[in-house]
Amino acid sequence: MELLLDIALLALLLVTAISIAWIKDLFAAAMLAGIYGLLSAGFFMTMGAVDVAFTEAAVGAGISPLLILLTLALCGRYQRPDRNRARLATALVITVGALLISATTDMPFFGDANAPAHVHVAPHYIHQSMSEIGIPNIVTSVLASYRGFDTFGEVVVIFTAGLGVLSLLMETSAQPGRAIVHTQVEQQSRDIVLRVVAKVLIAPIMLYALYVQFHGEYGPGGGFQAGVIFAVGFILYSMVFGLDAARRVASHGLVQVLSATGVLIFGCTGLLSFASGKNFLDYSALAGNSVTGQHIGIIVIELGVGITVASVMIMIAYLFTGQLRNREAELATDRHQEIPAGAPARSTSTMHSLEQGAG
Amino acid sequence: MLLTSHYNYWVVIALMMIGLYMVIAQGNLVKKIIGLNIFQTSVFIFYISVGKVDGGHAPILTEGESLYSNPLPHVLILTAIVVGIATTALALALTIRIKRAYGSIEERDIQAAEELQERASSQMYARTPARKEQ
Amino acid sequence: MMLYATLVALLVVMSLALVRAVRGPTIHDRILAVNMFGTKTVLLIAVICFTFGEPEFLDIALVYALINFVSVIGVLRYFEFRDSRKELEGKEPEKQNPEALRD
Amino acid sequence: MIDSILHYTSGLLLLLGCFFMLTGAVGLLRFPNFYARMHAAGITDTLATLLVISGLMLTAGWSLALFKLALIMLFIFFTSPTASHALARSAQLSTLKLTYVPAERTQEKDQQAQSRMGSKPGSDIEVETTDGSSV
Repeated sequence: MELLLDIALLALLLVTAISIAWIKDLFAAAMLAGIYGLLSAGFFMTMGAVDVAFTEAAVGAGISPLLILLTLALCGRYQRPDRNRARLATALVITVGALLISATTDMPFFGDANAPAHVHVAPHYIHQSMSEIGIPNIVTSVLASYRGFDTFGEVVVIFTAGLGVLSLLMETSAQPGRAIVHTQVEQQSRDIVLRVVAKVLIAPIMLYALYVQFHGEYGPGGGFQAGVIFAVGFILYSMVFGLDAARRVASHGLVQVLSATGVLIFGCTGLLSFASGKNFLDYSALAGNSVTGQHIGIIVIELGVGITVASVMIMIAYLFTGQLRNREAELATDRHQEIPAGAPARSTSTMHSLEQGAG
Repeated sequence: MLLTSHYNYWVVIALMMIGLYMVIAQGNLVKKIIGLNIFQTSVFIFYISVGKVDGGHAPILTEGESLYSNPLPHVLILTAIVVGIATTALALALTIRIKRAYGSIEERDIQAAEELQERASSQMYARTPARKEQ
Repeated sequence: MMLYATLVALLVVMSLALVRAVRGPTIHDRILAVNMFGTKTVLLIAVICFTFGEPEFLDIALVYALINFVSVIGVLRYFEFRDSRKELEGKEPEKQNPEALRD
Repeated sequence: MIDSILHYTSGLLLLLGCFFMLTGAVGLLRFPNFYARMHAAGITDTLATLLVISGLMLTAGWSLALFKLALIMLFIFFTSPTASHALARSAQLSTLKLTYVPAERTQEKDQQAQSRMGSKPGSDIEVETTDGSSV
């Protein structure tokens, strides 16, 4: 049964990927990318990688398609094919693929317990984790303690990516209020059912994120997953009630400060162990008993990870939605004034001239 | 049997090649980013497939179990997924800026615009006085 | 026994929904198919948990149920924006003559 | 005794769930226009989910799993109809208006669309129909 599921899910994945490559409507491609995320998460589930399935469910099926759709709403929906390049690329891809497939004959069998990957450090993690770290979820103990430095690096990368998005999309000019108010009113009167259901659902989502955050030592979960779920709750709020309402709950500045705070919590926990003469991120220094110390350390750094991930995701969502709203306001003012003035009109006219130039 | 023992690897390679094809052949930047995501996910699937042990349980210790899947690939991929979305967001933000600067996200339009700009700037340097009159 | 039958039925339903999502023809058809696909994935995960005898992993199914709703609402929200924008601009610049733009 | 009753009841619920799921999927695939598809998918989606999850709940026994299943059920009971509602509303507000089209005409239009697709192999069928022209 496991094998059947494996084969079926991978075949569906392949079909989805091919149709993403084939389809010309980018909106449809983004939606198929959502299906792709759901399928790959299902596949991770059958492979017993529950934590990974958890993360992929929230990221691959939730946030990633949303960001792509936001970009498409700003950048246009259809793409143009390029026949010459397609032929060249097909030739290249087939060659590389054939080479790679011939290389797989040397790979160990799928599921082989004696494969090189399983005899190196994994047995140590599996057998010693309980006595050294004292928590049942091995993935969390490896993530937060054995390979804590690695995770620290990843958190810094996420923070840096957030900074990059911030520097690219920081709002330059605040548009005059009338148009914004207009779209907002339109938005708010739009759908009462959605608003009520969203209002009911947001509190359980936040509560669930907290459960995932603090249950990560005993079951699937942890800072990364919890952060993403928390951010999804906020994104739902900002979608249904408008960006301004969400910003009243957590202002842009607060989110920026929090994203740095998470990294600081992580780093300072590492530095604390320096103080008692241990290595960086060696949590056994945090309490008299080494296992208790590990436990405290893991809870604290998972909290740091959760704060950073959640605030970076919320920040990215704010910035993208802010762009969309600016565009909306520009279009609305254009419509009201009936004068094609300002940046958007210029950009469309350049586009027309460009297309003539290209054609 | 080679089919069941290597099926996962082949699907991974096929997905990887589809992603590569999209990155090379499609001119649209957003489509390229989706292609990169497919490529990325194929690597995730590869790691998780390598970490699978026949009959192994999910790596959460329970009493009476001794065989678990390899937890190390799970850790690597878990963090990679979140880092992946952060970098994807960065790429999409860049795309939005490109759209604003060039008015298009098709690669050829951008190149054409660059050429136009270069030509215009060289012409401008060639006849500076003419431009002053305007 | 019935669990296995449910798994197979779910896989069949998922592939049918995938066909609809690929074929379209309108964007709303695709959203509908994606929504259905998401719900079926929730069920698939729940049934997998029981067939593998690890019911403590139902957390993941719960996350799916949640994310699926949020993404459908998000898609609709941004699609509505596109629609109103199309109306505002009067026409679709990318669409006006696709043949002329080929090369 | 109780065990076997629970077992058979859960089997029955799962079977019913599978049946509704499959009918919904066939409807989604075969029905002629968006609103008909929505009718098929929207109704069976919620019903099948409730049936399958209650079938699972009977096998779960008194445990944390039962509670989580109940939560999932509650969630889907709220979200699935809301999503359908939002979708239908959005479709009605967009270019895809609900109008009465006799079945023969829809088929004709389908054939037209197919022949168009056949005559122009490179052309993009999605572009034309997204504006709601064929529904």
